[in-house]
Amino acid sequence: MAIEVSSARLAARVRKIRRGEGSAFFLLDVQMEVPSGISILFGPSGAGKSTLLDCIAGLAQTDEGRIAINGDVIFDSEKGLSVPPQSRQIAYVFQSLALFPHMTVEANVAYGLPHAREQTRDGRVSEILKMFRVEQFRHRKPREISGGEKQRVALARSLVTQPRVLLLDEPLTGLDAELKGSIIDDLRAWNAAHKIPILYVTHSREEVDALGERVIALEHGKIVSEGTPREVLDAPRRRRLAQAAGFENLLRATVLDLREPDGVMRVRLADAVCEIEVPLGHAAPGDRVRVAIRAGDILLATEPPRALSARNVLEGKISSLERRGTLVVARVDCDVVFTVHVTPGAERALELAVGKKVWLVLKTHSCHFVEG
Amino acid sequence: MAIEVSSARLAARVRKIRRGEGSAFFLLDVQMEVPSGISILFGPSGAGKSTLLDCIAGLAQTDEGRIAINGDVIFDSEKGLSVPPQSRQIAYVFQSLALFPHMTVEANVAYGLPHAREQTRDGRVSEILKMFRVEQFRHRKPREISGGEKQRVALARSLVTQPRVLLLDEPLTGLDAELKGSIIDDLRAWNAAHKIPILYVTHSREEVDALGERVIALEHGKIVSEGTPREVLDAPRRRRLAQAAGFENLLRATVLDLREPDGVMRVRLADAVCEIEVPLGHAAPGDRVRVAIRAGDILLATEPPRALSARNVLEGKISSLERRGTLVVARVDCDVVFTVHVTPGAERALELAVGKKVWLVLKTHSCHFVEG
Amino acid sequence: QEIRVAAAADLKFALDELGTHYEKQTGRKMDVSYGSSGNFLAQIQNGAPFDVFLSADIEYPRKLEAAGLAEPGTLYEYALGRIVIWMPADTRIDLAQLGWKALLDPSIQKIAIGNPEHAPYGRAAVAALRSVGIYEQVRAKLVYGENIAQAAQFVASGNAQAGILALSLAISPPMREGKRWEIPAKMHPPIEQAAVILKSAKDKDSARAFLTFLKSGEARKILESYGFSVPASAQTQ
Amino acid sequence: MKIEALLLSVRLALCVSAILIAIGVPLAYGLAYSRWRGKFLLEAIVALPLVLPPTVLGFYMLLAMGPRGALGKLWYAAFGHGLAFTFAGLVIASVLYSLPFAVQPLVASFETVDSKLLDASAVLGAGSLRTFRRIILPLSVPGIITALVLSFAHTLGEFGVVLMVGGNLSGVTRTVSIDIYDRAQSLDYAGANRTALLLLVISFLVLSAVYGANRRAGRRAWAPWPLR
Amino acid sequence: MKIEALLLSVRLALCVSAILIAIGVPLAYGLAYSRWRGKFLLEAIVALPLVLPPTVLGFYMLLAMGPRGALGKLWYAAFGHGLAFTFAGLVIASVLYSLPFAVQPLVASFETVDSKLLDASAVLGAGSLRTFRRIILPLSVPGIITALVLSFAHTLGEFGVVLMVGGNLSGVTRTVSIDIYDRAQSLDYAGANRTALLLLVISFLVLSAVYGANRRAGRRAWAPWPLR
Ligand SMILES: Nc1ncnc2c1ncn2[C@@H]1O[C@H](COP(=O)(O)OP(=O)(O)OP(=O)(O)O)[C@@H](O)[C@H]1O
Ligand SMILES: Nc1ncnc2c1ncn2[C@@H]1O[C@H](COP(=O)(O)OP(=O)(O)OP(=O)(O)O)[C@@H](O)[C@H]1O
Ligand SMILES: [Mg+2]
Ligand SMILES: [Mg+2]
Repeated sequence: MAIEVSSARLAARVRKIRRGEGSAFFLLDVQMEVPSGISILFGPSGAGKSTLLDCIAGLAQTDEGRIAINGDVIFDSEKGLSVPPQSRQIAYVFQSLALFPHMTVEANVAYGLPHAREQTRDGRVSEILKMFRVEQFRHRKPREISGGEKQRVALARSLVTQPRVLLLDEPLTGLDAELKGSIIDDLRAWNAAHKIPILYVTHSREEVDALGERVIALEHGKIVSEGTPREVLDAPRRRRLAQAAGFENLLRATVLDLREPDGVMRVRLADAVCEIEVPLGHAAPGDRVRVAIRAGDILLATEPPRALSARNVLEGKISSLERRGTLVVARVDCDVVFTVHVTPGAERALELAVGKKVWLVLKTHSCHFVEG
Repeated sequence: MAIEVSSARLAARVRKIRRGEGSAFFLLDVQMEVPSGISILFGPSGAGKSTLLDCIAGLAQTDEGRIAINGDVIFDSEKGLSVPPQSRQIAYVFQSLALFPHMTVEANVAYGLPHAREQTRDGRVSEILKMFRVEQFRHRKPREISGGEKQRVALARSLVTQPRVLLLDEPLTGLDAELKGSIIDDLRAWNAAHKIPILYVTHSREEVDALGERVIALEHGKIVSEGTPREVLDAPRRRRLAQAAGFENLLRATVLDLREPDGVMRVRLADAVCEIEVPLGHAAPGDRVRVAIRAGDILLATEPPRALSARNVLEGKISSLERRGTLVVARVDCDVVFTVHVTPGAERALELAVGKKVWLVLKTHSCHFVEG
Repeated sequence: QEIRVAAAADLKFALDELGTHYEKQTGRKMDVSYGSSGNFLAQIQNGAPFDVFLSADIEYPRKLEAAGLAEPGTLYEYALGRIVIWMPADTRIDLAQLGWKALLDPSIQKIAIGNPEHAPYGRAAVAALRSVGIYEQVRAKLVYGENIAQAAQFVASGNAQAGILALSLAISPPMREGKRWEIPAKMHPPIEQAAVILKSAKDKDSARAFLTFLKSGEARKILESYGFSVPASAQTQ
Repeated sequence: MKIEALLLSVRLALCVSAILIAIGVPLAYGLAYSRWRGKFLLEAIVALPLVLPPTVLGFYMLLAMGPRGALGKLWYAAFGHGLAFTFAGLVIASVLYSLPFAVQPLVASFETVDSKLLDASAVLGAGSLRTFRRIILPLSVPGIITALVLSFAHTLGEFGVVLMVGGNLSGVTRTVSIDIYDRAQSLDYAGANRTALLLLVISFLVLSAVYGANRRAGRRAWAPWPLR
Repeated sequence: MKIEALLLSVRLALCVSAILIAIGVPLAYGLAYSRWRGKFLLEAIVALPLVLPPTVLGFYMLLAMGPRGALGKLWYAAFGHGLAFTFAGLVIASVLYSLPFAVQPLVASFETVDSKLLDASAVLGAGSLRTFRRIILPLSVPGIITALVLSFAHTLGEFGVVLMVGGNLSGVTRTVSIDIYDRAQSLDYAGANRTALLLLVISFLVLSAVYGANRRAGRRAWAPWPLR
């Protein structure tokens, strides 16, 4: 199967086996196209995200496959071609950073600019150090700065070069909310200015929402889903992914009947009596399935709601209320226990309290049918 | 000033200067008491969190101060006493992990148990490896496992010992949501079972909410606030902290008048006409101050709200609506632009749209008066 | 016109004085390299830039002559080596009285000699021991120096209690204080020391001049005063 | 006789390497980790035996081992016989002579161990000794191999010091390098060649076994190795 | 004359150390990073000069450099004069003899550089040469110092090889170690002591300057250093 090679994109087909001790091994088998812009690589720990980036950068040997940037083939196992990492023009921020311990922050950042004229180089280095707010550490060694500061230096070091592809392996972990926000803004601006494919590994839903135009979901070394953040993360097809993406409600259900004209099917939740409508899926009456619903997608009312388009209304009692930062997490017992998020403002307005009778409103299209 | 030394707690007074290149230096000057249970150490990058932990563990030399665990003094600059790190019985998970590269995962974890009988040791190691879901990698070297796996091994390695104090420096960054959740549960259980002081560094509001009983906020090497998560993070007194804690609305305001009987003061926002009531603070009419309001604390109505206790109601127009994962971020222009979070369910129910006229309801006590 | 002389190490003291006289007499300079005669042989065979070779063992110059590396007819036996039994001054053994029997004294645990495999003085020492019939008795006590100077160091440092050394060393300033007993020349084959001018010599005139000087009565007197006897063949010249 | 000399040399080299590691490791540890500001002086002193010609060093050792030397008196008092011309004397002299070859690579290795790992070990309750045994030593294997190889090979080939304090006693102090030297001196070049060749072949086998094992183990055991 | 010999020795040691670093660094780089499975054989060969007694090695060098030796013929063809008994000959012989002391510590250091840093360098566009110059070399300074010190000091003290291929020609090949040796051989102990002491003092000064500078720089320049 040939990969269509278009311009300003990274096309990769990668197969790699990692052998551990004994018989255990890990197989990465991936085929993808990354257009310019930020693509999020999302997946649980050990899914193979770092391995994939290593293969693309040429740091891990790819067993089989083909990798091309803007139509320029940098790896082809059939032709025995493998451009060495230093010639791939791929910038890569490692999970482990790997700052050069013997060089100052400044020298670390200037490292990728050996050919620039001194003035240009100094200017660009200063600029990027300022952008990542580490200019006051420019004469320090990596050992003399904090963890978050190191992270910013590693980012600066990679972004100052003019790469054709940018690989970022969890670049913002360990930064505080404000710094994260400002660096995200800078990354967006950088992206808008450079228009190159950026593969961005993160586990943070927040970062996905703030940065991602596309999400590639990796699991056990395989791509399990690909698309916009909403498509991938809000409508997951696999249980593991549903958990990883933070679907607070993941309910067992039995299919009752399919209503094909309406594009819905009725399911009964767990062994309870409550029934809800969910979008039509590949299932037959009697099948046991799972339904994933985000806690934030559930509307909570203190009176039976009237004149609403929503068909799924469940009556229940609040069994617990817990403040979590900007959120209030309510558990509502409707035979099945639902987790519902409301804002503190709503909590007060609705005078929510444990034991209070409430109604849950679930829009059909917020209920996701999940395999397995 | 003597520190009261009570049992099952860590009492520390620490002063340390870190000199960088040139004249720049960093001063840590902290006095605190950490009871048993999880205390979150919260603060922006470079605040001195890791330095503080290094001093407590004895890895960085403390210039001046006194540190005691359960009344047992382990450091006292006046008496020239400094118990070496290996005798302090303090477990510490570094930000940089520092797994032993030449040992298997199993040997890394068993390292802290040299005196245990072989069987007990193997049992405990296996148990904790299972707890952190890394038992399948037990015979691998740190180089052969993923970033998140390494993190879990580092946690396991520290928790398997029987420390008197546990120091965790951002132990859960880089883990996916599900793993994070399950490890948080394990940490909570561990905490309940061990009842020792745990100092937990994180930037994640989520982790604070899920784990923290107490929060200590550090800024520029000094403790700026201390208390329950709500006290510290929801009512910050400093601008930097407000940003770090994720207050989306941080508004300039001018004090109009103080209404001491009601415990409130009226302020005018920025140069706009709108006026709101905020809790009384150390200010005089005419002072320029800042007011911090969480986006999730603002209630949004599509009709002028009636019969509400809230005194601050501002009329405005929706200028943008953006879906961010489980949230909808609305910007509402009331002369001053407010950021408001609503749930997707509410967005639908209220039929929010750009240009729609809305009313913002701010409870007085959600408005935080911020210094500087 | 400086001549380079390769000389056996045992000539050190004698040659220093010979050199001064030679330089005063002829106005020519000479530069001496001391070393092991075996090494010099190997070096000369490989092109070492020496003009004259003063060997501790006549075998070596003969080899050079046979190989055509020496000027024919210049081989000159300039001295015979003498050996002595030497003991530190503080020894309680009456060496002068006992002579070679002193070596059998029970307080003597080690006897230092040159390595008989390649050092001519060592060979002579073994021959002497054999000729008085005590070789087998003292054999286990023998320690070998790489050359005779090293054997001297063994005794001088007290690690060996007696040594069979070159007379030239035994009367040299550092060892003059010790007790010595001269082993009669008839107890060992002669230690024939010979000089030769090398084919590769740059300044053969100077080399010849030096050889001539070496044959002079003055030179012979100096050699004798440093513990060498001058062979009959030389005396007749 | 050749075999005897060879065996003696191997025995000597083994003893000396073992002792050098035993002395060199703690010494190098002190040099690498001591915070004493003047330790560079000690480092310089350790390297000093190198700058003296071996025979000269041997000569001074001979003096020290003699009845008027400190070492000799001590030894005589303890064992009732002198130290020179004995195997023990050879060992002591060779140890002193080869000390820098063992200590230098060890110090260099110890110093490159990541200090964060030492911190990690300490907070896990390990004292200096345990940290040293379990962390520093295994991570310094390349340096230890270097130290071992240099001291072993150097002792095999060393002859100046050995000649000086050994006295060339066959079976006791006549090592194979002295044997070769003697042959060369007595113009028995063929014999010298044969013995030298034998020594080279055996050394080559030993060294390549060490390096081969080191490589094979290294690839898997020590992380810092580049492995791509 | 003593000064002449001393200067000659220092000149020789400097030349040899410089050449050894120049040859040893690429050689060690190859040994450390080559993926050739048989490289342990090469490593063993590099260590071999060590196991021969210096005078014997010197003897073989003399043969090679002599008018009938391959090296000697080559040299003669190129320069019109022989190689033995010249300063150049000494340098070549000493380089060969001290090669293991330079290469071994270098290999050990190069091997302990964290491979992740090499990866980082590569993705920043640096080729092998730049990575080597900017990352591997500076992080291997302890090993380079070791290599330099060992080769410098060893060349100062070496006399077997030098004696053999140099022939003890004053001003050309009579180094200070040969001078000391000569004096000791002629029982001029006072002279030997004086010269040895002078050599020791000078070496001590040089070595402690190197180590001192190394320490002072090291504390700040190289991260792996333990600094507490
Ligand atoms: N060895 C050092 N020498 C000089 N300055 C240092 C050193 N280590 C840390 N610093 C400085 O001290 C300050 C506090 O560092 P610290 O590592 O304690 O921060 P932190 O709160 O842990 O930050 P982060 O969240 O980024 O890890 C930082 O500004 C840092 O640059
Ligand atoms: N050198 C190696 N040898 C053997 N197995 C390896 C090696 N490196 C990684 N693995 C395994 O391959 C799998 C994928 O690792 P990878 O580092 O790509 O995961 P990841 O998706 O980046 O995870 P994380 O989010 O935890 O960083 C893991 O199960 C890991 O244990
Ligand atoms: Mg990873
Ligand atoms: Mg930190």
